[in-house]
Amino acid sequence: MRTEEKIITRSRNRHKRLDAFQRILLLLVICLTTLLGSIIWTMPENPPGLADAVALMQEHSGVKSPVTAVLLNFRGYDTLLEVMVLLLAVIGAWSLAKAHFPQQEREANPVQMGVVRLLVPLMFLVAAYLVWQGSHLAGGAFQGGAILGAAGVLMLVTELPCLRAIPAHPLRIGLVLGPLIFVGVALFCLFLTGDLLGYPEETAGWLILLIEAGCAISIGLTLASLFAGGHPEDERPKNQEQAKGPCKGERP
Amino acid sequence: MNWGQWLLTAILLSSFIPGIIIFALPEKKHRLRTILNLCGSILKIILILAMDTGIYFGHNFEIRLPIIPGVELLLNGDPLSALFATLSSVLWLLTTIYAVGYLEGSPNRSHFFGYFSLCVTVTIGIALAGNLITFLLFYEMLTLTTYPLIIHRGTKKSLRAGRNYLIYALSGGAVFLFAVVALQTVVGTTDFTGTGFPSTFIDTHATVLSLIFVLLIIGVGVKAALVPLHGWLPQAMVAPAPVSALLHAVAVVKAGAFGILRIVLDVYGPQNLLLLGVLPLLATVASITILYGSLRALQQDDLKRRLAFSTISQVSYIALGISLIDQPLAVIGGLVHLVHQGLMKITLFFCAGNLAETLGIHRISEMDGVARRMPLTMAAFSIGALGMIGIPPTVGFVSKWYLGLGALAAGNWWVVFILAVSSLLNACYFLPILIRAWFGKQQGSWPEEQYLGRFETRLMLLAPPLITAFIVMAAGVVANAQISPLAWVRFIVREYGL
Amino acid sequence: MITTLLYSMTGLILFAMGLFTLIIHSHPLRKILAVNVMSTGVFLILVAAAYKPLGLGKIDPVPHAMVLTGIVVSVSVTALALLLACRVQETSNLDLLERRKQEARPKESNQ
Amino acid sequence: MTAFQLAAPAWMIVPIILPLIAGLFCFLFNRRIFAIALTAALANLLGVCILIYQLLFFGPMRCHMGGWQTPIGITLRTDGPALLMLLTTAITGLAVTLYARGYFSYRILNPRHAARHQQQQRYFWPLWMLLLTGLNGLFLSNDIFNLYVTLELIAISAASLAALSGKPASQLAAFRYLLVSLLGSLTYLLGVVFLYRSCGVLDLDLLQNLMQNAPGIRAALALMSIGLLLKTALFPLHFWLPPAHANALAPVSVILSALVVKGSFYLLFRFWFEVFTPIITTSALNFMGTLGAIAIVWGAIQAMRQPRLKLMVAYSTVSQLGYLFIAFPLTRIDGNIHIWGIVIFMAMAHACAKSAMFMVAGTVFLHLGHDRIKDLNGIRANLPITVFAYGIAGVSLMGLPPSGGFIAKWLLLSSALTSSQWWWALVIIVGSLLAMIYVFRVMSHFFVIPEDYAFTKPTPVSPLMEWPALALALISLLLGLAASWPLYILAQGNVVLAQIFPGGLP
Repeated sequence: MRTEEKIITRSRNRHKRLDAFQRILLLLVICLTTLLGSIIWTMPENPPGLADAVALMQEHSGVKSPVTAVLLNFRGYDTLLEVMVLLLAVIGAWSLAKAHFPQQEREANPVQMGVVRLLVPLMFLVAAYLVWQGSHLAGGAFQGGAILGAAGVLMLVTELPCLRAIPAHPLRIGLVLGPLIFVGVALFCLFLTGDLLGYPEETAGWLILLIEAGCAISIGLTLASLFAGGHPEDERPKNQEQAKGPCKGERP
Repeated sequence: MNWGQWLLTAILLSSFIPGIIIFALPEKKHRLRTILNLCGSILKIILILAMDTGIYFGHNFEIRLPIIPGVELLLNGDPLSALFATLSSVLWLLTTIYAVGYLEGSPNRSHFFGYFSLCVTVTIGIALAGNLITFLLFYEMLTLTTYPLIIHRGTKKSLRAGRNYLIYALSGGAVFLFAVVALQTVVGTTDFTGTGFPSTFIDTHATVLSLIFVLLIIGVGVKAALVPLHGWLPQAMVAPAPVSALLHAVAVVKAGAFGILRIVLDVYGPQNLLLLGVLPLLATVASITILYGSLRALQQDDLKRRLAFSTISQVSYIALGISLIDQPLAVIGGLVHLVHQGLMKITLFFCAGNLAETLGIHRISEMDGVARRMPLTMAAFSIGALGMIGIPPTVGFVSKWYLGLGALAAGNWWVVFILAVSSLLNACYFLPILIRAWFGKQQGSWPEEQYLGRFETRLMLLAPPLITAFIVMAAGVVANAQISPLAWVRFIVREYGL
Repeated sequence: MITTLLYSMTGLILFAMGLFTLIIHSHPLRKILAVNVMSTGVFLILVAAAYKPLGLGKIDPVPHAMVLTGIVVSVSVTALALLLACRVQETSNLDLLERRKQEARPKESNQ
Repeated sequence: MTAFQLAAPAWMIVPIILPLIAGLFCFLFNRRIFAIALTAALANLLGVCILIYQLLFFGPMRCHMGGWQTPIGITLRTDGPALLMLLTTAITGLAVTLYARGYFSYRILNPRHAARHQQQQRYFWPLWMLLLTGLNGLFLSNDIFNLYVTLELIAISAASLAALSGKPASQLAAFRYLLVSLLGSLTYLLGVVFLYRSCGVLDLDLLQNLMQNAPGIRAALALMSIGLLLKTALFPLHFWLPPAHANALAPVSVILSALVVKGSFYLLFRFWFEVFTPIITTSALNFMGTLGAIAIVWGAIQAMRQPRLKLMVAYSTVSQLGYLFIAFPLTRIDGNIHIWGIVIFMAMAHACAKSAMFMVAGTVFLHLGHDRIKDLNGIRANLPITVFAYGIAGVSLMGLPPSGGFIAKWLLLSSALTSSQWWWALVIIVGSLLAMIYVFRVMSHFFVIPEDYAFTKPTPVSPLMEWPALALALISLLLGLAASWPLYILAQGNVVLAQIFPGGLP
């Protein structure tokens, strides 16, 4: 215990100059970088890749954007697990702490409220556009989700009073929505074609869009929840039913 | 599976299943536990006698259980294993009866008897092992099952004894494992064949094989308490008397000695060992152990410690006999001593336990005149002690006679000398005890005299030593009969073609 | 060619800087930032691997997908690590606990 | 409906998708979480059994996700080693699931912190289920980038689980663990980048065909190995392991120690002896072996010195992991013959034995309220089954026959002696002796019942806490007797192994 505390507090009164261990380490790191750098230097100019292979299969993927095709079709399994990683981060965060809100409820600053009222709907719109656009240009669930998350963060920073009352259960449904749709589609495809995530070619585009939409919502909620830094107020299993209705700030 | 394989399985299970049930039994059910124990041990004796008969008439008992290429478990009933198995099972029955009487009213009995049963299962497993891997398996399990028995009292002293026992035994086991793997690598098999591995290996790997032999002997020598690997044995005396009996006569020390026999006779084979020329080494170590054990026994005042050093000395007769492999008479002497030493030593330990339990006597200096108070116990003790010294017509005489004859035939005068000196020392440390007990005058009262009943002590404590003492005499008198340990040992030696 | 190299080397240097900082600094926040710098370095190298100058072929979409995936992981892990660091600071930082106690004391006396 | 024929490769996704869905539901619902998790664990075991059946009758398989062939798609693959690891995970996982139920129920009974413990249980299940997803995905995956994702999945869930107990020490340890995992993952990812730039594919089979001794590939191997070694906690990189494992909740310690470190080790091993085999040098193998040898001795000595039971068990993990690495230098002469056998046996036996031991440590801790080794006297009177389980697990850790650990050590010793590298044999023997000392140091306290010991039972321990430990301990003990079965599974579709067992095994 003692030493651990020391380790944490030591950074405050750290010496400016490097000691012997740090110097050796620095030397080692420099050597490592030089070595790796020289290897990169000598690498062939035209590295082999999968660009041609992907281009060949592009038309069967149901989307026009190659990145989306790779992300959600060719390597959709990766992305499925990725979405789970995001969800895991939320579960981990919720297991650690309760969301931190200021002690007293206070009236939101009118300027902040104004900004929120103005920006948040716009952000939702942009997010939806990004998801829609993902099928043929750069964009997609992650980008859309990031914008949604930013909207959530904005609201959290404004300390909207209603956020405090967001019930846990709907929030959890929202968080799980994307992964569930993803898994559902994957299993649906398994029934249909015998392959997990093996979309039928004609409906592939729509299924991908469905997944992207679901995931964008979940990713947005995930990022906002991570920012909130813990589980919501009524996360105790016993008094689950105290949930209130959705608040105004959530869907302006 | 044929009936022979069923028989082998049943022999092992006849104590394993009672052991497991006893673990599960509540502490208070003494009667059920005793009945289970006795039924198991009687059943085991019957089964083993059946196996002996089968072996005598040439039936082949074998169970093979391949595990991985090169490693298989092999249970095999041959005359030598029959000898050890019979000895252990008979003595186990007596020890169980004794232990029931000895531990009456003490705590943790279900624990004790559970491990007791497992211990004998494992000992029989050692007897029936058909290759070194199986032997190793049971040998290590023996260490684990005897450990709880040694620390049963839970005192600081017994814990220390247990720890030392473990360190010795498991280190020995590790050396043994190393040697077994090495042998498997060099020779390709560790089966007990009766003649050892083909002697062509001697030409190519003489040094390595000698080294492996030394390692193997070190591995089993820890349990056989060869000097300088004997340190754990005197300390283990802190355990209750039935456990000491078990350690010295039934299981642990015997398992070590039996291991030496197996390695010499079956793994290497007499021919190979004579070619390698490593047996004089074993004979030297055995001789040193005999003398050292006797000399140390002389110095002890604690009765059980004196007996422990006596065991160290006596068990090495077995190693000494087998190391004169080219002399069948010496081999007979060594093999038969495996049985005889067990009978005599268990008698002595039972008697020592009786003294401690009834009168609280632990030291020889307190034994003056004790024979008048407990004549039957001391009579049994005297027979055992006289046997140890080698006075006819006890079994001790038979063993020493054959050993001496073998040594003479080989022209090995120094072995004869060792035998003579050791007998003299035996007399030196046993006769004073007898004289004190029978002719001494009681000085003061016994430390904690407890029991005053119809017999001099509880019947369950009294009967086992009397029975074993009777066997010590009887087996010596009828040594030449059709059915006696000696006759069986002759049969073994014939089977090995010596 | 020079573009790829530039990005790769920058990425490598970022990785090395992050590694060095991660090991020598003990403050949790610095460590988390160091890991972030390291991951940025790796992503740079990854993106550089996908780069093809105009007219020399298609840009490889697979590394892009990998980077996207990687960024997501990095974001979520950073969030989790920050939370964990906060918890550690709250529960095992003696100075902070002491200060809290002192802050709490006047309140108690007021009540 | 081709997906549901018995020969269809799509069965491969069962061990991945099932725990994944279970994890989602565990997070979503409030009630019957245990039922969901238990169903998933059972179904997972069943799925693995089906996969083994497939392997035995149809040979190794490939499953192309989404129907996309390599190089653009991701492939899953079953073969002997992967399935045995899956089986170990499934069995241990089922036992942990049961144990965790008993553990949390027991803790919630205590009214003082019931709410906190309920909270812990609430989050344990989804985290554990997703960790299981990650592990199963790792064992099955055949794509280096997908492996990175599964590694991250494992790292995040494992770190969250390690922090679950809420104690400051565990949170600090979990934080360090998370950072180390991240560093490992990033180093691995850098290796993947180098590999992709050199070879341009991500599939392991394709990589194996493209393998050549280029500097880029060597750098990739080095980077990936360092990353995985960090996660596996080989000797100089083991510093994070003991605090993280020892301070976590008991079911979490079981998961971390028995399964999580095995995942990264399995990957490392697969890389060295399947994918990158042509560029592995003898000195590299000896280097790994040396580190393993130091780990064995160092871990065991540390384990002997620990005052607390859980710390002792955690250091024992450091020591036991060393055995896995000693197998490395023994391959040069021996080819692939024993190597998978040794490693898989060691991993299986250690997973079962170590789980049993951590379960015992957890039960003892709950029962007494502490786990100081010198104050453990007399616990046998109240928890006989638990103590028995400890003893049997200890036998396996010491490598005494007939345990699975013994078979592994036997194979190690015989490989060492066959290839005349007897010094490794010495290390193995010394390691077993040291293991004996630390196992029995605790055992002697368990056995002794002091005269004045009070035979009171504070709260009866749930049978769910005692029996899974015993079952796992027995599995690790009897693994040695059934050794031919894992070897038989291992030999399926493995050309080298199939040559040693031409007629099949008994």
